[in-house]
Formats: sequence, structure tokens, C-alpha cells
Amino acid sequence: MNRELLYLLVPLSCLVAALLAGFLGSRIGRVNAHRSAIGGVGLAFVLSCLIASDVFSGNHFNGSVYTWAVSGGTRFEIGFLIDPLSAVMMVVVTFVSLMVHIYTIGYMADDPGYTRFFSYIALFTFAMLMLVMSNNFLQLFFGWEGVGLVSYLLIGFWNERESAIRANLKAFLVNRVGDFGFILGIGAVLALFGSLDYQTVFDAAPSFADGTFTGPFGSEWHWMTLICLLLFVGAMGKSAQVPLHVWLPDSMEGPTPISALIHAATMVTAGIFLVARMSPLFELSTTALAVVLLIGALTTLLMAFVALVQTDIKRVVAYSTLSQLGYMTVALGASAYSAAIFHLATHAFFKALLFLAAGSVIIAMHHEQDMRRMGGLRKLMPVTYITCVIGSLALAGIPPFAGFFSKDAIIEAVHHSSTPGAGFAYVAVMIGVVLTAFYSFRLVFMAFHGEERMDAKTRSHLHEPPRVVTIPLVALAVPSILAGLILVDPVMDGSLFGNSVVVSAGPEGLGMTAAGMLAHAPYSAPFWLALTGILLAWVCYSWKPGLPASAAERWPRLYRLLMNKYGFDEFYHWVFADGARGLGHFFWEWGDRRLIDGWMVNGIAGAVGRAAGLVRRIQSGLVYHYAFAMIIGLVGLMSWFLFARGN
Amino acid sequence: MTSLTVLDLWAVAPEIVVATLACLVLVIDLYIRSERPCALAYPLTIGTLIVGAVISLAGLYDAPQLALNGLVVRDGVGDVLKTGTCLGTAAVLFYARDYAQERGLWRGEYLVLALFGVVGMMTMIGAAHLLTLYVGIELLALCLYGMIAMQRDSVRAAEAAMKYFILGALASGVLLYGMSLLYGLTGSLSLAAMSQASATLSSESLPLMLAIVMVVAGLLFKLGAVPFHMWVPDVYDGSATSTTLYLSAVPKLAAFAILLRLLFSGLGGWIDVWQDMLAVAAVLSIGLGNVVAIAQTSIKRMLAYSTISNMGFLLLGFFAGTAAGYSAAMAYAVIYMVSTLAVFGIILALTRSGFESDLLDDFRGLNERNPWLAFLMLTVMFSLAGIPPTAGFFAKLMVLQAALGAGFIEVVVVAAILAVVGAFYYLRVVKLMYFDPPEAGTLKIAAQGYRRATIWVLTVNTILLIAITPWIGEMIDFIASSLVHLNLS
Amino acid sequence: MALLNDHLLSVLIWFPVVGGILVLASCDDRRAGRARWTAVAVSVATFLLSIPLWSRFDRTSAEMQFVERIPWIERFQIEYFLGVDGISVPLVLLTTLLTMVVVVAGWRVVQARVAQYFAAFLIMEGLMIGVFCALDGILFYLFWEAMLIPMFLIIGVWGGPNRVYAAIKFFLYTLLGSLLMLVALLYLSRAAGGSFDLLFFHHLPLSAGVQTLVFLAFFAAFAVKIPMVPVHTWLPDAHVEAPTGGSVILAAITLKMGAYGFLRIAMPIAPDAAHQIAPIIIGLSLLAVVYIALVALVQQDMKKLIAYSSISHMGFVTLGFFVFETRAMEGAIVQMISHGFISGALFLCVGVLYDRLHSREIATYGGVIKVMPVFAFFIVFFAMANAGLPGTSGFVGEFLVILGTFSVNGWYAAVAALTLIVGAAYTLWMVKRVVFGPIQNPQVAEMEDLDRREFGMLLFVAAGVLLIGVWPAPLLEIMAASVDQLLAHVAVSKL
Amino acid sequence: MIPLSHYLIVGALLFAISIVGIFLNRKNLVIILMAIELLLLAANVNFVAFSHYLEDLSGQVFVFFVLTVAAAEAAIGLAILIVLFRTRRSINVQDLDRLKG
Repeated sequence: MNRELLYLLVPLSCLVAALLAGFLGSRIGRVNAHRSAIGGVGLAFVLSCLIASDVFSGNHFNGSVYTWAVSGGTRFEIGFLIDPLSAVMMVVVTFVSLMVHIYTIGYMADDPGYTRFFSYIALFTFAMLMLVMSNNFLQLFFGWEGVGLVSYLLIGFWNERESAIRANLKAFLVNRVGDFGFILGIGAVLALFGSLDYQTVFDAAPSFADGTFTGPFGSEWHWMTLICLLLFVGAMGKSAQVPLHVWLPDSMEGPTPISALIHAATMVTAGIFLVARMSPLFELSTTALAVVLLIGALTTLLMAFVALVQTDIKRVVAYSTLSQLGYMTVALGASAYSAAIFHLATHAFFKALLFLAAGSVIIAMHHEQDMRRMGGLRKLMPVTYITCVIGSLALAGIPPFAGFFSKDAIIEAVHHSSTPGAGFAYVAVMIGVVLTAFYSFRLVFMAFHGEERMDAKTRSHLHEPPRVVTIPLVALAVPSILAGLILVDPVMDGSLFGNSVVVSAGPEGLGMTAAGMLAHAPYSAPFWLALTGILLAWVCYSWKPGLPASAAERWPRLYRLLMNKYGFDEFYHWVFADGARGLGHFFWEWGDRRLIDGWMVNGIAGAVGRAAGLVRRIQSGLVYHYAFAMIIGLVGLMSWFLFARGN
Repeated sequence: MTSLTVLDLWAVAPEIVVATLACLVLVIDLYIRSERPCALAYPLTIGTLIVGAVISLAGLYDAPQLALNGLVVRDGVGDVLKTGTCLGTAAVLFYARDYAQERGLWRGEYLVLALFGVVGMMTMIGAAHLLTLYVGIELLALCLYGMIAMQRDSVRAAEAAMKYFILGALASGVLLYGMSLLYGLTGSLSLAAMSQASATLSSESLPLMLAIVMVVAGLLFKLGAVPFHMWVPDVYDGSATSTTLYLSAVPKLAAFAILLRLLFSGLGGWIDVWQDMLAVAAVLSIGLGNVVAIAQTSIKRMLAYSTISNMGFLLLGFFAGTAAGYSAAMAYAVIYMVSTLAVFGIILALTRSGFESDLLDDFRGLNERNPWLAFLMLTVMFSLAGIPPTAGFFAKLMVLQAALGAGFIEVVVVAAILAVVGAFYYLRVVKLMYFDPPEAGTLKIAAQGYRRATIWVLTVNTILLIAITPWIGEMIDFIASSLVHLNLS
Repeated sequence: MALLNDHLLSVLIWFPVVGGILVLASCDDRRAGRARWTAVAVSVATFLLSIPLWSRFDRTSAEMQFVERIPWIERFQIEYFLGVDGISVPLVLLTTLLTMVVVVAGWRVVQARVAQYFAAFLIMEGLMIGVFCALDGILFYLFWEAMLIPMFLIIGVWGGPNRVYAAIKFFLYTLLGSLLMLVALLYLSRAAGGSFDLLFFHHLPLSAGVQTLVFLAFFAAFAVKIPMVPVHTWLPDAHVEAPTGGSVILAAITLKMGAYGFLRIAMPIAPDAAHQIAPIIIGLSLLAVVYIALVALVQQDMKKLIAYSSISHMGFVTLGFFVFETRAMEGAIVQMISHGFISGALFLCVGVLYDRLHSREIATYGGVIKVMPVFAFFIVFFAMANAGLPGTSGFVGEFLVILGTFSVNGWYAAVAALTLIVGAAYTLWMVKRVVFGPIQNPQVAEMEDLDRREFGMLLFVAAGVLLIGVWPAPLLEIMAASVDQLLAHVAVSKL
Repeated sequence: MIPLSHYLIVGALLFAISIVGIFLNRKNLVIILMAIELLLLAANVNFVAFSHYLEDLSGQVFVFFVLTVAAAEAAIGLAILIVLFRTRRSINVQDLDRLKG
């Protein structure tokens, strides 16, 4: 079978599925809707696996499907670049998406927007695939905005909820801030390289490495730095890096499957993917890498702290996602792109797992999300409990779970990195390890251990959700345990990604192997830090439950700071939302209505009118006035001639 | 002193015919009484005018000819204008009939005065000599005074007549005084001789300037240009609408003619003296006319001010002093006459006994009452405002082009901007007809049947303003060709 | 057939005009049905007639095609001179396309003076096509001005409560600019020895000072029409008061006439002045992008909001023109077409709501999606297109303009790119308040979803938006040669 | 023998007087009619004087026409005056202000 057609089929099957479920959903009914959606995504998953195996046997592909437009000598193509990086992404995306599709059948069972939901997530898969499979910036941006759109639609899925539609608007706009940088980055790329095709750009990049221009105040700028920073702004938007992270926690307003698929596993990692994809460019600008590293480290640390105090089960996971994204970004900054993608993949699995687990708890609790009203669930919903613990262990980075390998790879990479700021980043990720372990097990202990704090009514019919919900949990638990173990060797010896990402300064050089890492674990700091975190969590939330409260009273200011998430939201709302509106009002009232319309337009009209009234009064109706006027005119003309013209 | 020849008679044939037939009408009206007023006089009058038109047109392409010892000239431009005058007057009387009958104006004298007015205009048009010029002007003026004053029971008409009379007399006095000075300076009363004198007499001489200023002032009064415009609104407003129609539409041709005869044929050598005067008058007229028209509530007054601004545009073409300018001005005069005929025709058609539709508010919701008349009115309004594709646009286009061609670009820009102000009050009429609901009372009035013929003529008259567009070039060529023999510089 | 071969443009111009007069001839509301059907027939026929323009157009040549040239007023060398190039063809097609939609849009909504309504639109269609085809200065001006009359009546007769003010403001605002343009045309013809041939003007040597004056005169006309800040204030009023169809035509086509004027007249005739004044125009364009966007943000009236968004988007067009860069200019032209579709569609959407509740206030609505899911789909789609979402036509223009501008000046591009944020902000905030959220107003709960007619017209436009968004290549192909030639011409100084 | 200038000065004076008479007079319309006659006379004086000094008769012929016209004007003027008086019961110039603006 012709390869291109195969590649084309992957996204298209999802698109068709989406259209079917979306436009004909009401006709063909719920069951057929979800069948078609799952069928489409399933097909995409199978094909992705085929393609992946084909790619790892060395068949890469880079070609265009059709010419989108030709303008000013620039060809804008739609095309695919199939290499290990995109292959891995495809598999991860389609797999998680498939799991979420199945899970959704149970989770959304009694929701009126059932078919709409399926069409959305299928559409999302399509857009995400377009993004990862693209071989040029245009299509990348297309997918980029596409996932943004679907995320917008899905966060606001329950569109009669004020909070939901506020959250989705916020998400879209914050992302647009990122895109603002992104599109300028693309503009810079086009201006510099005259092409938007990855290969052309990457080939040409080294020759432009030292190209500079004078920025504001006569400062010297490297083109590469500018491009990379602009592109990274886009990445910050999508991957919710500080200070553009504010939309992600609110996005939890969306249904849980979405939080799992879009806001944990796939979409938010698009930024990471972007930077990894652009690694040939970023490698040329140390400045950019340093910035990436710094932002990553900050995100890791700040968000992890916030996660400590959250009581909403989904928000805890959300902030942990932010923190983990920080890890990946740090890896990118340390130019350990492979490690970043590695962590991206494992994180996709266990974070999706955690979200779905949280989701299943939420179903069982009848959409109660506050952990303070849970507890003791482990007896009632064992499957969920076990899978959730697996996820948490993976997240905390306890060997031999998936998270351990990827996170360790990152820590090692940062440890050995020469990027400016690596030292700070190293400390940050180390602290991050403790916090991660702490908040993830805090969740476990609060939700599943201790006495039952829910009301009797809820308690009475608490039970394990149906199989469509648990099967995906189990299915995701498997890679959460094994993915690391399997993948770590090919990643570390660089055979997995090959040359699809730059491997110069990555952990590849460190000769790490699965066996080696496992053996080395008991003697490594991260391992013990993680255990400490878990222990602390046990102490605070299982052994001495009073402790956190007293701690909160002990340091009230710190506590409030964390509860307010450092006040980013308030600040943005005050400056941007209110600021823009205020400015708009001012411009409209004073600029348009008063200055232009009031004074200029209507002012002139009024003046003419008044003049008319005035001149009109000269027409007094008295004949001698008329005669007088005539004489004046006559005399005027005469005297004008005598004096003005006479000499 | 050469003796009278047939050629001389042929040269003044139109005037003679119309004058004699006018007397005939007078006599007939005196002796033949009929139950309906003017049952015989009216058709005879129309006939007279048509005959006059035909005779004028008959000699169109003959070589220009001075007659009666250089008192009159018969040439292409004269013939065209005379034809226009006759036909225009015919249309006027046609529209005026119902209205005048309902107001007891429809008497033989009315028609006779109208006819003698036509004779006066023809004399003005054919004048080659200050004497004929003056006699023509006065003949027309006297007829107009009479026609206005004929509405004996109306206070307003009497007042209008009196004002017109006083100011008109003043103006013609000034004109006459200027003529006397010219006579003294050039030693002749014939325009041809005057233009010869321009070779010797320098334009810097003070008395000449005074003379020209006075003459021009007199002419500007006849045109109704600022600062000699004061009579226009009051007279338009006070007279019976039929009379307003008569005095607003047709005499503009004659006015153009005397401008041409006196300033070009006679004083052409001193163009630098009168050019600036006309420029000033033109701009002032456009400005004042357009601005003050905005403040009017009576459509007749509004149209009076619009006349003032339109005469300003006419002057804009004329003062350029080029061939293009004169033909532009002449075309402007013709097109303006047609538009005026149409607009007053519509007003008269809307007027019914006991209901003067001379207030702007009477046009409210006309589109509801009578879409067709509303549409005709719309066309005329846009034509007067100079919006394409109407003839009015081309008229303005030509004068602006002429003025610009003569290098008066600032004047053109100012005129263009003032035209925007002008557009406003024409739009207001459209607004009243189309955007506003009709007033309860007016509906039934308009519901009465009009004379079919009237509507038909009106339609032809108005649609002409759009329909001419494809052939506007031919029309301009025709007018220009009638001027060629003046071997304009 | 020979008629269609040799006089296609004349047919395109005069067929709808004559059709309009025919509709007018059946001039009373008792026979409204016939008027409607005739109107539809005429508009569809016109569209079909305009297809050969696209199919038979030679994309490789930048010359004028389908040229018709016969003397009209010899004395002034005014000619009946028509012709189209790659820039005008898309605009002509846009006109014929949207007129169909508009005719359908006014189907049931307009009950008073039906015949006059449809006649006005048909006549206007012809005149607007004339503007895009005329190559003689006076002919251009004739169409340009004559088009005001039907628009004036449409706003004034079928408009909202404040229609009189809006209509007169619209008319006088435009007239003032236009008359200055007329003076400039007259001046040029004097300089050109009497001819009014625009293409001849293109090669007319002019001194720097003259160019500046001429350019400013044209600028007065076109800037008002586009409209550019600060002469834009007629647009919100006109849009708000005009009936749906009027708003659609205004936004979709009338505004484009101004932009087209820059390309066809102002820039090529006064290239040096264009370069000299470009910074100011770019400044105004960027002002439009930001300032107007902020103003749009705070509008309470949907139509006003969309009107302001139109101004903001037209800012992109002028920006694309005056950076003198191929991609930017082609992007700008695509933006013109796409904005035609999108803003038109948005006005149709508002119209749909207005027909149901007779309110344009955003506050009146909320939770519309509950009762009108199909409609909600469309309005969200068009809103996204308005916010420049890739895959829709709105993206193509903005993308190309920003890219092209960046290669000229990064800062311009940066300011322009702010529209990604603010543009999304005002559009989606409106959507949020209108479409989503709980239903507060009980009347909203009674609203019915789209009927077949509305669905059809919205689908039609949506298809166009999507097509251009996914595959703009043909559109760019048809204009490429002409744009290159234009830029080459403008690059050469006349001094 | 009297030089031309004297006649011209007389003419000019008459002209000035008549004009003043027209727009200074607030009371009686008849005075205005008289002033108009005076105006024409002023011109006539000029014509006669010029024709005499130019030895050209046409000027004096012109004067005859002017006199005729003057007579006609007087007639019409008085007629209008009477109409006015009939409707208005007054020939006061200041009362002529119905039409204005």
C-alpha cells in the first residue's frame, strides 16, 4: 500500500469520524456516533503503530500532500514529515486518545452532548496528528490553532456554566498570546530563510547561526535567538509555562476525559514537541536555551508548591501536570530533547491514568471533586485505587515505574548540562522530586485512605464504575509501569529518535541503561527524596491529619500566597481584562464619539447650520436693506478695483 | 443708414412672429369670450411658441448675420437659445395651466405677458447693440412684474412684485448708467464697435473699470448672483408657483445670452477686468446659496437659494473665458432650465386648489402617496445636486473642468466642497419623500387623479435628465458647435 | 453569444441594472412574490454570467482582459472603457456571489416596498461591478457615485430608528471625499492632455508636489470608503441602521471599493507620493488594528461591534498594501475577499437573531445555543474565522500580511499581530455573551432554529470561507501576475 | 461753453441722490418710484452729454427709448402700488416684510 496514502489516512480517519459524529450524530444515534469515532481513532492508532514500526526499520518520509498557496515566490505546502519523533508522538496521541474515547462512553453516558463530545475529541485527534506529522511551519500552526479551538470548545463543553465559558475564553486568549509570539517567529523564519519547510530551514540554519540585527536601543541580536524566543513564546502558551500557565488550572472546568487527553497527555505537550522539533535551531542559540531552562525550572518549582495546597482532586493533578511540563521544559533547556520527549511519553500515560482515575472517583462521588469530602475509597473502588497508586508511583518517580526512568534521565541531563542556569535548574528539579512525591501521595491518602468523610447518601451508592471506565485505567496502567523500562535503552543510546532531534548535549552521552539505572537507584538522591516525599505525605494525611492545618496557621502568609496561586490571575485580570476594557471605553467615548463625531463631523454640520441661520437673518425682508446690500456690493466691487487692482 | 431688407426681416423673424401672434392672442382673448378661460388663447399661445421655435431653428446653420444696422445679430447660439426659450415657455404654460386656472390667473393677459416676455428674452438673445439689449431686458422685466402682480388678492404676490420692481429698476438703472459710461468711453453703442475699441482703450483706465463694474452688477442682478441676489428668494416665494416657474426657468437662457453678448462680444477685450468679479460672485453665490438653502422650510425658497448657487456654477464656467467655459456655461443653463421645469412641474402637479404644496413638509412620504412622482422628484434632486449618472453631474463636471482648465484650481476645490453642503438639502427632500411617513391630510389630496398628459410630459422631461447620459457627448457637441462662429480664443 | 464574448463586462454591469428596473416596474407590494423571484433569477443569472470571467481569465497575463473600449464624450475624451485584471476579477465574483445571498436574506424579512428593496440591490450590484471594471476616470467616478444613491435609500428607507442620520452622514461623508477625487481626476486629465484613461494616467510623469496633492485627494475618497481611522465614524452608524442586506453589501463590497481604488488609481498614479505617505498610512492602519479593536471590545450592539471589527480588518488590508511587498499585498487582497464573506456572514447571523427578537443588544441574548444549536454552530464558525483561525479564509489574509510585513519591518508586524489577541478577544467575548451561558431572557427560550432559507445562505457562505481557508492557491494564482506588475510599476519612481 | 465734466458731475449727483433716495427712505413707496425715475434721468443726462460731445446721435435715440421705458415702469410701478395698497392698506416701505429669511 502506498505510504503517502497511509499517512494521509491517519488524520483523515479521525476527521471523517469527527464529521460523522458531529453532523450526523443526531441522525445516526449515540451508539453509532461513538462507534464511528472510536473506529476512526482506533484505525488511526493501528496505522500509527504500523507506521512507527516501519519508521524504526528506517523508512523516514518527508513530502508534501498539496500546495496550499504560492505567494511572492514562497510555496506554502501541506505535507508530512514522518520520522521517529513524529512516530512516537503519533502512537502516544492515538493510544491515549483511543483510551479516552472508550472511557468517555462510560463517563459521559448520561450527558445530552454525548455525540458532540465524541466529534470534538475525534476532531482534536485529527488536529493533533496534523500538528505532529507536519513538515512545515504553516501546517504546524494550523494544527496548533486547531487543537486550541477544540480545547476551547471542550473546556466550554458545559456551556451553560458561567465558570466553564469564562475558563475557555481565558484559555483561548492566553493561548493567543503565545500564538502572537509564534506567528511572529514564523514570520522571522520566513524573513530569514525564505521558506517554511523544516528541512530547508534546518539545513540553512547553521549558515545563519551568527546572523545578527540591531534591535531596540541599538542592541545586537542574533536572528536565531529572536526566532527561538518567539517560537518558545508559542510553546509557553500551549505548554502552560509560567507566566502563561494561568489557563490550565481553569481548563479543569471541562469534562475529565478532556483534562486527561488534552490538558495532560497530548495538547499541552505540543509546546515541548515544538521545541524538540526545532532543536536544530535552539542548539544555535545558548541564550534561548538558557531562557527555556529558566522558565522550565520556575514552572516546576512554583506549580509544585501550589499543588500542595489544592483540595480539588482534579486541580491537584492539573498543577502536577504544570510541574511535570516544567520538567520537560527544563530538559529542553538542557538540550536533552530526547529525555524531554521520553518524559512526555511516559507522562502522557501515567498522567492520563491519574486523570481518568480521578474521573472515575468523581463519577462515583456524583461529581464531587473536593478531596476533603472523600477518604477511605480504597475498599469501595479497588481497581481505581490500585491504578491510581500505580500512576502516583510513576509520577513520583519510584523505580521501576515509567516516571522513574524519564525523570532520572532529565535530572542527570540537567546535572551534566552546561547551559547557563543549569545549577539553579538542578536544585529546582531536586526539590521538585520531593514535592511531586508529596502531593501525589497526598492525593492518594486523602482520597482513598483515612475515614470516610462523604455524606451518607453518596456513601450509600458508592461503587466501582462500569467496565468501560476501568478497562482504560488498566490499559493505561500497563504502559505506566512498563513504558520506561522498555524505552529507556533505545532513548539513551540514541537509537530511538535517531537524528530527528539533536543529540549533541543530551543524556545519550552518559551511557545510561535500564539495568544500570535500577541498580544505581538506591544510591541516588532523587530516589530517597521521592521516598521522603511519600513518607511526609503519609505523616501529614494519614498518621497525623491535624498537621497540615496547623502548618497553615503557622505560616498564614505563605499559605495564602499558595492558595492565591501567587496572584497571577488577579493581576492579569486587573491589568489586561479590565485595562483593555477601560481603554476601549476611553477611546470610544472620547476618541470616536466626542472628538471625531462630536467635534469634527457633527460640529461642522452644526456650524454650517448656525451660519445658515445667521446669513438668513440678513435677508430681513425690508426692501431698503436689499437695496443697501446691492449698493454695498457695487461699492465693494468698485473699491476693490480701485485699490486692489488699480495699483 | 441702409434700408430694410428681407434678410433683415428674416433675422428678426422669430421676434416678429411671436410679437404679432401675441397681439393676436390679446385681441382674440378680448373679443372671443368662451365658457372655459382661454379655450382658444391657450392653444394659440402654445402654437405661437412652437412656431417661434421652428423659425428660430430654421436658420440654425446659416452664416451669422448682423441686421437692422447692427442692432441685432442672428447666429447659431442665438437660434439655439431662442428655440430653448420658446419650448421652455411652452412647457411652463403647459404645467401652469391647472394651477393658474384654480387661482383665477388663467386669463388672456397672463398668456400675453408670458409671450411678450418671450419676445423680450429673444431680443436679449439677439442683441448686438446696447439699445436692443436694454429694451429686451426691460421688456422681460416689465412682463414679469405684471405677471407677479396679477395675483391681485394675494398680499405676498403684491409685496413680491413691489420688491422685484424696485430692485429690478435699481439694477437696470445701474446697468444703464454703466452703459452710458461705456458709450462715452468707446463712442459707440454697438457691441462690435466696442470690442474694436478694446484695442485702443487700456483696461487700466479708471472710468472704464467703473463702467464695467456697473454693467456687470446689472447682469449679475439678472442672474441673481451674490451680492445682487436678495430679490430672488422673496420673489420666488411670493409669486404664484406658476409664475415662479416662468421666471425661474426660462430667463436663465437669456441671462446667459446677455452675459455672452455683452461680456464676450462687447467687452471681451477687457476680460481681465470682469473675470475676477465673476469669480468672486461665483464663489459667493455657490457658498451663500448652498448654506442658506439648508435653513429653509419652504421648498420654493429653498429652490430660490439653489438657483443662486446654480447661477454661481454657471458663472464658474463662464468666467474661465475659454471656448470650453462658454459652452459649459451654456450647457449648464440648458440643463438647469430642464431641471427647474421638472421640479416646478412636479410641485405644480402636487398642488391642488386650496392646497399649496410649497412647504417641504408637503413632500413627506410622497413615496407612499405617489411612488412615480416621488421617483421623478428624486431624479431631479440628484440632478440638481450633481450626482451621477444624471445630466446635472455632467453640467457641474463641465464647468469645473473649464474653470480648472483656466487654472483656477483653488476656486474649483472650494466650489467642490461647497457642493457637498449643497447636496445636504437636496437629500433632505429625498429624505422627506422616502424616509418619512406621509401626513394624514396630504394622502387624499395626492390621491386625486392628475392629468395623464401632465404626468407623461413630466416623465419625459425628468427622465431626459438620466436618459441623456449616453448621448451627453452629442449634446455638448451640438451646443459647442453653435458657439464656434464666435471664433472664441 | 457574441454579446457574451465581446461585451461580457457590459453585460455583467447592465444586466442586473436592467433587471432591477424591471423589478421596479412591477412596483407594488401586492405582487411582492413576483418581485422576489425576479430578483433571485436576475442575481443568479448574473452570477452565472460572471463565471466565465473566472474560467476564461488568462492567469499568466497582467494585462487588462475582456476589454471594451468605445468613445463616449469625444470632446472631453471620456471613453466607455472597461477591463479587468487579476485584482478586479475576484472582487467582481465576490459581488455577484454576495448579491445572491443578500437577495435571499431579504426574502421574508422585507415586507414594505419589496420591489423597491430588491431593485435597489440589483441596481447597486451592477454599479459596483462597474466600479471594479471601469478604466476611464469619469466612468469610474460615475459608478462610484451613482452607487451611493441606492445605498442611501436602502439605509434610509428600510433602516433602523436612527436611519436618517446614518444615511445622510454616509452620503455626505463619502461625497466630500469623492468630489476631491473628481477634482484630482480633472487635474490629471488636464495634465494628460484631456484623456481620462486611468491606464494612461499610470504612466503620466508628475512632479513630487503634484503627486502628493493628487494622492491626498484620492486618499480622501478612498480612506473614507475603506474606512480608515479617523474618518471611519460613518461606518458604525450606517451598519447599525442599515437593514441586514445593506450591512452585508456595505461591509462585504462597498468597503472593498476604497481599497480597490488605492490599487487601481492612487498607488500607480502617484507612486512616489505613495511611498512618501506610506508611513502615515501604515500608522493609521496599525491604529485601526489596535485602537479600533479596543473600541470594538466595549460595544454593546452586535452590529456596531462587527462594524468596528470590519474597520480593524480593513486596517490589515491597507497595511498589506503600503508595505509594498508581494506576499503582504496578495494577503491584503485575499483579506478583502475573505472579509467580504466573513463580515457578511456575521451580519447575516445578527440579522437572523434580529428577525427573531428585534434587538441587536448583546445583553438581550445569552444561551442561544440551547435553542438554536445549528445557528450557534454557524456563528461560532464565523466568529472563529473572524478571529483568523487557520483553515478559514480569515487566516490566509492575516497570515500572509503579517509574514510579508515582517520581512519589511518586524515592529509593524508585531503590532499587526496583536490582532490575534484583541481580535479573538472581542469576537469570542461577544460569542460568549450571546451564544453560551444560561438563558436569562425568557424570549430567547422561544426562539426557533434556522429555517431552510437561512440555513442555505449561511451554509453557502461558510463553504466559501472554508474553501478559501483550506485551498487559497487558485485565488492567489489569479491575482499573482497583476500584483507583481503593480508592485513593479509602483517601485519605479516617476520623478 | 460748458465742459463735459460738468454734465457728468450732474449725472453722477443725480445718480447718487436717487440711490440714497432708494435705500435711505423708510416711509413712502412713492418716493422710491420717484427716485427710480431720477436714476434713469441720471443715465439720460450722461447719454445726451456724451452724444453731444461725440457728435453721435445714437445716444440721444437711446434716451428716447429710456424715457419710454421709464414711462412704462412708472405705470407698472404705480399699478403694483395700488394693488399693494388694496391688499395692505398701506404704502409704508417698512410694512413690506412678509417675505423674508
